[in-house]
Amino acid sequence: MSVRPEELLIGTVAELIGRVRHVAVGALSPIPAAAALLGARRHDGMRVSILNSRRHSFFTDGGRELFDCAGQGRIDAFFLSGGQIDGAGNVNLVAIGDYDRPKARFSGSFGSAYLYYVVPKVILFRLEHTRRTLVDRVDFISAPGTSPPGTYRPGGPHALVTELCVFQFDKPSGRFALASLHPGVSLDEVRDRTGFAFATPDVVPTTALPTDADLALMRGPVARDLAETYPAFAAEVLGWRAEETVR
Amino acid sequence: MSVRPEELLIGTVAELIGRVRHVAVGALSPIPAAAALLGARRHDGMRVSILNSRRHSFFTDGGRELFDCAGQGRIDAFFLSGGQIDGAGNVNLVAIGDYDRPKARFSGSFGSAYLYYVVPKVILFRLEHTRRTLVDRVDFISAPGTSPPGTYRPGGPHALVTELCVFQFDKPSGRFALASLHPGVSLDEVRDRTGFAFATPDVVPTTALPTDADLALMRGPVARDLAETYPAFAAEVLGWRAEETVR
Amino acid sequence: MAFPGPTELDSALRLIEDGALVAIPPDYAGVAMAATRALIRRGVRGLRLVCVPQSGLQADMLIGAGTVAEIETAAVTLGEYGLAPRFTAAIRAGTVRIRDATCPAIHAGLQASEKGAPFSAMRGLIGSDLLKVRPDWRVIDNPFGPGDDPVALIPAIRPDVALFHAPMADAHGNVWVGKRRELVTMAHAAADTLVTVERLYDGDLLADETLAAGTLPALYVGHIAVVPEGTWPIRFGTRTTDATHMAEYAEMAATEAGFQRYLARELAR
Amino acid sequence: MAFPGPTELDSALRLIEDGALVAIPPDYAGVAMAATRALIRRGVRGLRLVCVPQSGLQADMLIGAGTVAEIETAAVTLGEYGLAPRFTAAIRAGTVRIRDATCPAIHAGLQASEKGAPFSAMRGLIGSDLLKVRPDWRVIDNPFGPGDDPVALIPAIRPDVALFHAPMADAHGNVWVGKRRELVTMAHAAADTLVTVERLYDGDLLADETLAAGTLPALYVGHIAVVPEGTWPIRFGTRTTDATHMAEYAEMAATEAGFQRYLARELAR
Repeated sequence: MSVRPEELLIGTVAELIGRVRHVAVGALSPIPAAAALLGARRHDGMRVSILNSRRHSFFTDGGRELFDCAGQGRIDAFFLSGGQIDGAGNVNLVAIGDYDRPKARFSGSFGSAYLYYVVPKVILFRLEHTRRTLVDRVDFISAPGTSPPGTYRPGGPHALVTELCVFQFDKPSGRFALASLHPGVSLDEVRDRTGFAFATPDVVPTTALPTDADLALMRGPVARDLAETYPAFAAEVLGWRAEETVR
Repeated sequence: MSVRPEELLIGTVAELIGRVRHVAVGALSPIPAAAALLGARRHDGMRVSILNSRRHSFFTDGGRELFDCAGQGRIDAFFLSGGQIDGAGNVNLVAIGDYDRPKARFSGSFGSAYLYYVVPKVILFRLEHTRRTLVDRVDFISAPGTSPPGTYRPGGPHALVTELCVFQFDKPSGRFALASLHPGVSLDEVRDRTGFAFATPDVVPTTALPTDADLALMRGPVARDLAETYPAFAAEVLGWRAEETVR
Repeated sequence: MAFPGPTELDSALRLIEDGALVAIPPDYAGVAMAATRALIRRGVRGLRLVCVPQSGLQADMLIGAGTVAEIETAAVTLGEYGLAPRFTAAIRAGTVRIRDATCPAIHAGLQASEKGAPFSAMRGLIGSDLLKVRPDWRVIDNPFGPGDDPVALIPAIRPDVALFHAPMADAHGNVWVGKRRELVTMAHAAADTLVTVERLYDGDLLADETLAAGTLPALYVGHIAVVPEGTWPIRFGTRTTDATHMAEYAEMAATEAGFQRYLARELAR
Repeated sequence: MAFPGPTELDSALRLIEDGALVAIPPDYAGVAMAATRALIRRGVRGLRLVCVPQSGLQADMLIGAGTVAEIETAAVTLGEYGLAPRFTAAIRAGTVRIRDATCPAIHAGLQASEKGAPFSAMRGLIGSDLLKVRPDWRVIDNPFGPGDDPVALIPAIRPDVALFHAPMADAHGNVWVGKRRELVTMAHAAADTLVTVERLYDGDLLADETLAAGTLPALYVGHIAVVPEGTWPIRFGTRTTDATHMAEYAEMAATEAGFQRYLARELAR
């Protein structure tokens, strides 16, 4: 089967999530949501919370419950993005330039300054792979990649997924290291378009394509589950058509 | 009309509550509950919360809401009792004698160590007026009558009502002062049966009997309202009979 | 993990091991009395109770039966049936450790745990002897004040298990608790939760917006057992307390021997 | 005081004075957009917004209309319609003070106010630049830890008014919010609350145990106005966001002049 770039990413992110009890996905994240739903199809009993979904949301205690739930250690994986992300895993969701008179202003830190600390596997997902987004040092730290010893920090970055490659976060060094290049992407291109220095294995693997079984899941039950929250994505990317529903 | 002792107390407590926005009443308190309901009949718009009542409870946020509500400044009057109460307004709901090996153990402090601090008018209600209950100094301070300057303390004791008399709490001296003797009670009797020293006015008033209008309210609509939570008290003391309900 | 479906009571109760820190609700919020009798029958030992924020017959029976090592509570009382006899006897004899609290401190400690916070700040308490007997509570100067403004800090309370009774649960493990939100906080704060319910709801409690408002999601619920009238003799919903039974309990439990007769009879039911 | 019954929207909005600290909910929880347009029409000034914990069109419009002096928020965004143009322009121009927060800090600040506590403790935050731009937040060494365990303290947030839209209210002033519990916390934390509702419920919301579970009691509610479709163009319940309108807003509001044309048109409706 031919694989769309989004399908490659969904499969990759599902691998990064792995087998966990509970993965939560924030708003405006169709690929992470699809990856989480794929994970749930592969791993029996895995729970997926998709914010703003009516069918895939288990929360009944208002907006705080996601954060409380994470603070209780009941969320194993979550996704963050960033206007800027640097090689030390610092995330900037606030502004570029001087904070008081920014050159560019983003939406704000959302829950990053908490969830990045308490969720064990935070996967950074930022498709745009440029020196504008992946920088040597973020202008504002919404949430830091690492914390000094003694700081309460059960959580933190696990990986960074872009349109070009996958970085794994290396805890001992506190830096991202290249883990795989997406098919057709060269190491030079990644070096060229990345604003931070990163370690590279001697032989850089190619990001694995999803298996046929995974593709079938994505285009079938996963697309159907996803369509509730992301109907356009499910239809246009995964080819989901509601009338085919049989279940 | 002849007035029962309980009716005298209900009228007295209603006077002490006065016109407030919101009075709350804890469990096992038929006389304070009746007094609060009487107040609501006299003062339009006054709100009464009776714990464990289904009709007179406005809370929907679990057991903490009473305390949160009080902490927000939304409860103006509340009632406390005590295994021991002393002349400085200290309340003991825990134990008599040494805490570690008590001679007597009471139920526990309930919410006193919070509500006594934050509810402006706390009325202590303890019918048993003896040197065993009204002591010079409590053995354990569940909640103190006063706090040092600087301590956050918008609330505190307003009065102490017993089977014999009413004490008003005098804030400047931080002590109870005799306010009135119930009809037929002598000052000597109160002195004799009180374990703490207290100031006495030159002429001690007699606790006012409820007016006929108040008695009619007590025996009519107040008894009916009360019957939901305290059916036996409403029937035996206030003569309420359900079949008379007309409304 | 996926909710395995309702189980037998005795099987569900395996969640509560010897020495467990167990949160239990007040009489008005759904006391799992059938589960309590089953626990005693099983011979559980060394329980540490957290009453949210107080208890009655349940704590008194568990103490009388020798299953309790420690109790944190704002009060234990039989209410209109008098003081809790086995509780007061145990405290006087020193056979059970007491952690005297006040209602909002227990709520605050559970809410800290619910939020994954190390402690909650709480007004009141300053000058109370509770601070003397609770060295685990702290007082700091309010860092937001002008100085000399003492405020108490209550550490997070993280029960091993929350145990209560609720009107209904569905096959997915969601539990409807209505406006009894202390049960939600207990479950959020606890590592795991065991619920007995009156009945099963045929459907998904989260799928109905009206029911969802009063539903504790399955995410927090480890085990559910269907036990109709599971709070007896304590009231529940429109069912009133069994007054005759409570008066009899108060009388029998006034002495150790009387309590043992009561217990033998009740466990044999 | 007794609830005076539902009132006209403009009359209810008197509750919000110039300079008021106003708490508003996120797009998924019932945004009082009709009230927002009426407020702008009235010419309110100097509002200080607390977004619980974020906002979208509502904050962007209020800012664009010049009604806002300050905003505390975890984010302002139009979501799939892009960045919030008037918000970002105002921050870049420095015409609105921003108090950058993170979602759980706003919840924690409101919950402190709800409890009458001076502050809430919160994990996370250590090492975030948010601490640099929020000198009103403090870091202390956890008094319950072994030392060298920094923990952030968030001061209580006490809004003057909480403003939101809900499905229904009854004649007593009780408001059904369902599982949108942030609305309950907002109302508890605020000095007063103004609610627009889709419709009136014929009966007492607290008298029905199922509805009571999702009901904010009248005790906390100062004014209610019946405004069907009061969140338009933002989604509510099963009603979806008006995508055409939102796309148009994003386009027009990209420039100051375009926003003013949009505003003039909408206020004239």
